[in-house]
Amino acid sequence: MIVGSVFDFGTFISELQRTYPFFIEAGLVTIQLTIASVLIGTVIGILFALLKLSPLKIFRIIAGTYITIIRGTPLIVQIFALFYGFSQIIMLSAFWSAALALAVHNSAYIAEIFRGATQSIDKGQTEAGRSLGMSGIMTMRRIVMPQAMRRAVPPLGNQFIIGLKDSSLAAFVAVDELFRTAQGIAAGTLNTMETFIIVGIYYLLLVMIFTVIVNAVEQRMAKSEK
Amino acid sequence: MIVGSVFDFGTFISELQRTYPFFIEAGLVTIQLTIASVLIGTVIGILFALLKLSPLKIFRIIAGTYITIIRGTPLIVQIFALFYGFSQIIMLSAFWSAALALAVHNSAYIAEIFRGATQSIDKGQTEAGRSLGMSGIMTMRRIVMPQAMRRAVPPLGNQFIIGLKDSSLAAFVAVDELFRTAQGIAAGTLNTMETFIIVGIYYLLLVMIFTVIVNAVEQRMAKSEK
Amino acid sequence: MKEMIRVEKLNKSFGDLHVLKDIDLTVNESDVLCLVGASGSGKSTLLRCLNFLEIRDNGKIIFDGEEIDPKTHNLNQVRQKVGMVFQHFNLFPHKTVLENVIEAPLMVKKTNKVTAVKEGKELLEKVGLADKFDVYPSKLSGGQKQRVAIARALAMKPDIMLFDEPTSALDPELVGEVLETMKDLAKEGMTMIIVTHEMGFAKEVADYTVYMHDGKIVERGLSKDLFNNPKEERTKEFLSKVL
Amino acid sequence: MKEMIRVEKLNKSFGDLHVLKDIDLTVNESDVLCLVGASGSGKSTLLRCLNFLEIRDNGKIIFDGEEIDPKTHNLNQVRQKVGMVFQHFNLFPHKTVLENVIEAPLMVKKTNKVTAVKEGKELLEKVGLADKFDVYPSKLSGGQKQRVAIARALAMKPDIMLFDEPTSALDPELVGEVLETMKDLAKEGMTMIIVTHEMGFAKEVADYTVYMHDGKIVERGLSKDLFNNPKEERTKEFLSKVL
Amino acid sequence: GDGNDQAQGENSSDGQADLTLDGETFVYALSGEYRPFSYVDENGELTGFDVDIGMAIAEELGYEGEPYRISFSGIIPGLQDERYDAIIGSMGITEERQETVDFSDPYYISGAQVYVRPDSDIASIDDITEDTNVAVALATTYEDMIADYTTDVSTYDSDVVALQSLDQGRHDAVVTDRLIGLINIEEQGLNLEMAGDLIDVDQMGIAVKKGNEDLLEAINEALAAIKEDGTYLEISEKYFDEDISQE
Ligand SMILES: Nc1ncnc2c1ncn2[C@@H]1O[C@H](COP(=O)(O)OP(=O)(O)OP(=O)(O)O)[C@@H](O)[C@H]1O
Ligand SMILES: Nc1ncnc2c1ncn2[C@@H]1O[C@H](COP(=O)(O)OP(=O)(O)OP(=O)(O)O)[C@@H](O)[C@H]1O
Ligand SMILES: [Mg+2]
Ligand SMILES: [Mg+2]
Repeated sequence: MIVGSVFDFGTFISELQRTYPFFIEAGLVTIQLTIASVLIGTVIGILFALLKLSPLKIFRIIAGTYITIIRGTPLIVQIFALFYGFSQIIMLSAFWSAALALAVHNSAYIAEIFRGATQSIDKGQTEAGRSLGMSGIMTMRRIVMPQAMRRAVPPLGNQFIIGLKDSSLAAFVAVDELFRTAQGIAAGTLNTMETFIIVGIYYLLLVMIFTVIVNAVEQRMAKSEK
Repeated sequence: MIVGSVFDFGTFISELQRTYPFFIEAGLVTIQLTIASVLIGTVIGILFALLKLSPLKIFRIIAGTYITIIRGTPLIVQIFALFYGFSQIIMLSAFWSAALALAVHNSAYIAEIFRGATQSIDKGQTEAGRSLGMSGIMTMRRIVMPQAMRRAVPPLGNQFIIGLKDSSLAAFVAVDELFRTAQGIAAGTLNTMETFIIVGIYYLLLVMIFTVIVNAVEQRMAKSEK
Repeated sequence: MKEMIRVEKLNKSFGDLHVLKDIDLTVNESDVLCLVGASGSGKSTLLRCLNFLEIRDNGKIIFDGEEIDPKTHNLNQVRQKVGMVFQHFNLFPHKTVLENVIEAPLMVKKTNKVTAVKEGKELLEKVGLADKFDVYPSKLSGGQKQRVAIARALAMKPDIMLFDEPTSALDPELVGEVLETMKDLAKEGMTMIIVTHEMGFAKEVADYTVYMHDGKIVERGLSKDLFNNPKEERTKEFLSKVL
Repeated sequence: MKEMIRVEKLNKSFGDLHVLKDIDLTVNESDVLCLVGASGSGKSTLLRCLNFLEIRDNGKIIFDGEEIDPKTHNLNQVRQKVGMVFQHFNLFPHKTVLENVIEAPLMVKKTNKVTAVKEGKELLEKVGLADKFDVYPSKLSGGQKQRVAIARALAMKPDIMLFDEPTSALDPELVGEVLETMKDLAKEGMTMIIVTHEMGFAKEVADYTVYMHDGKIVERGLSKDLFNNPKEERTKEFLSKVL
Repeated sequence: GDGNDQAQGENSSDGQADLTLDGETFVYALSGEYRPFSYVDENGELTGFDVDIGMAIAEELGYEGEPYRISFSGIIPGLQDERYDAIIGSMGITEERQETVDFSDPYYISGAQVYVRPDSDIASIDDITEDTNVAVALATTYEDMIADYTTDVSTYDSDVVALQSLDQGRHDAVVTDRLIGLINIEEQGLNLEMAGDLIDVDQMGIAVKKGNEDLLEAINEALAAIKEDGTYLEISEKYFDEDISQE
């Protein structure tokens, strides 16, 4: 008799019913983790985008190196390295360690989103600002940035969805989010396939919900864009 | 005193020297895994791209569903579900289970690359082919596809780099690639930070090497493009 | 005078937009017919219906005496007999000039390669591009591209050639060479339907000219009559703007 | 007759490309000066050097009697006195028409909001856009956009206005309204330097016209003299092409 | 001697069914992240008590021994999938697990132990309350055990990390295997100590796929044989300076 890892539809249904309270709880952790990491990642990302756009070469080199390193190494390596690294600097819970690691990861991609959005704003906008006597920083803050922010919204929404999926790797540093919960259930019941398919469904649901939200935000912005 | 997870530069250097034979071996596994998964992913991806472009609605729905599911769930879930799922159909080694899971993951993105590339070919090309009496399939095969393939090269190169980083998750299903080797060394020596930074360097190196190769291929194609 | 193509009560809509309205048209062998009319009047759509790039809603298309029904006829075979030249050339950029020309004979007609190459070269020589066989389209001027496109269509030995504004994407100094090529074709007795804004050319080369407006054929006649003595008020108005 | 701006031996290169060569130029208060010349002759670059959007390589720019050195002067203050109008308007798309106009007074001059709004509205009324205060630029026609851009520049109460082909991005039917606005400005005594291809306007409105060729000033004179009796061969040639 | 000959006889050419999946090697799974039971040494070799026991048993069975490193959370599913013959991965024998795998006789005995920092108020398991944050390794028996005391549980992939995190102040206590705790505290110089006695006795068994009685029987015989001929004691003393087959 083969037990456990053959996919069995009956088991799938009964497990779906039995496990949903655990997954709902874990789903909330996943959502919190995603929101925290994308928000913090946005703050760090904007910082590095500004460095990358800075007239000072040394700043550009620093930002470029940071972005290259983060985008050139796997997320799981970053999570493990930072999880053990952060604890040296500041005592954080597993949740916040993972959130920060994910935030760092997101920040490199978000930095590129903002840099791209900023550079996509027509040079004439800067020239118009400067020709009115506005300083470089004022032009950036009042003229270029507000336009760049709007342009960054669609790719940021996409990054949010990516961040949601990436948060599954926090499972490996003891954050009880969706995937870790699935691992625990799978190891306990041996309904491996069923459990991973169930957790996949939860992720898919979350991705779809957030896709709808992201699209709604985009459409609203597109409307308010005069 | 905290031992182990504090970053120590001396340890870092000595570990770098001591562990390189293990990492070189593991790096080869990572490369094999990446190449295998991207190649297989390309084959599956082209198949689904063709389904998505098919005039038959049922094919488009199948392909759309596949792509949505794969792109809407985390890679790690796919790896776990398929690691324990494939074994029901055919017992594959850990390497090939992981390679197939990664291939499936890549395939959804590659399908979108090919679909996008194909749809970016001017409709006039199809009309010219049809107006010469070529059948729809012949036009696709002789006129549209060859052009789409060229256009797909840059995003495919990018997907290769992503696949390289993603292959790190095969560590969790018993493939002795770079990250798993790092995990083993970290657990054995407790030089956690140092080990993960070292493995990060290896990934970064591989990413850079492949980026150079990908760029060279692109430039060569751009040149041969008449 | 053999009838080449006849259209009866042809109608075509895109969604709610009724683009062609009860079109009747006959073209005899060796006729050169120009289609003129304002933008959006349906000229391209009519042309595209004739080689079934668009499928008519209703009405008849009778080709060489046989009514073509898209449901029962193999349209690929019909299209072999109807050459088409597009405004934007639509050359295959990944193939050389010669490869562009021999592609369809090789693939569709299964002509053997030696024959296809020989005939392809002859055609390219005829349109004045003997020195460009192995060049890729991106290296050609617009006028050269369009001449390759004409050679490519001729390579299938069509019974009739359709031209949709073949010169309107060209720089003015390159228009002449393409019109010249078309004139030669006309002289050789090729049956041609040409959508064009080149009224001078229409007047000179076309046996008949058809004026379309808003999806209908307003007036049809010998070119010299239509241009010099338009009967309809609308035609007069149109001609007064474009001449 | 007070001197407003004087340029002495101004040179500017982009890399190896020597774009402005020893330019000497004086513009007095209330002068209207048109800059004409072929594309690439350096007209825009000269204009942009005058408000330091480009920094000259060497030579002097003397503004209101004071030589401006980009190293020691606060260029932001200099630019407040030099209004600029661009070919492509460069309105701020995320701000309403009125917000576009009051942005710089509020932010740069720290004018209080009530005053800025009042003055902004007056300016917009002056350029004929009294009904567009709260509209976003994307809702305006090109001519309206350019008039907003003029009002925006005027809001800083500049001593001199620079126009870089202000009408060449406009549909022909919209050119007139912008030229009219500029004419009004000229009548009010605004000092203006205008790069334009509208020779009729230059002839009519400009006190002086400068013809540039290949980075040099070839000829400068009263507009009526330059247009009617050009002295230099090059100028004649240019005028024969464009008039 | 005796068992060895018999096993070799069985898997040679006399037509009897092979005990192992491929008939040549005895593949046994372990996490490789559970020092000193299984870990990667400085030469990159997988080593540890479990590894050596597995090798000794393989030899008794007359097969080539081959350890298979896989994350502990996926170790039972992998057995189910027949990726290896057995688990020799310091797996405690529990009723829950017995529903999914079959266990051999215990091959060593340890027990759950509470570890705390020296300044802690926790003196034994009874001091653990709802407010106590306890760290354990994922999919271990400790996870369930501690659930009766607190729901504020943090789980790690390995005990080593749990102990490190405790030392760093992330948690209030760690529940782990007593042997593991002691060895890690010493090797890493962690400032931690035991709180109270063994909470329970853990019997570690070798797991085989449910229903694989032939292999189970052979493993039990082999285990008895290596205990008898001193191989077991040698391995035990190599890692622990004592015999860990008894409580
Ligand atoms: N595929 C299509 N879908 C929807 N509408 C179409 C399509 N093709 C053409 N139309 C519409 O049909 C009408 C006639 O178009 P058609 O291209 O035949 O005009 P035309 O006479 O060729 O004009 P032009 O001189 O601009 O080429 C136009 O209103 C056009 O927008
Ligand atoms: N930022 C720049 N970098 C490099 N070259 C430039 C730059 N700006 C202008 N140039 C070059 O300087 C030369 C003069 O340009 P400029 O724009 O001043 O000419 P112009 O007289 O305004 O022409 P147009 O009538 O086309 O606007 C041109 O060759 C142009 O390509
Ligand atoms: Mg048309
Ligand atoms: Mg210019």
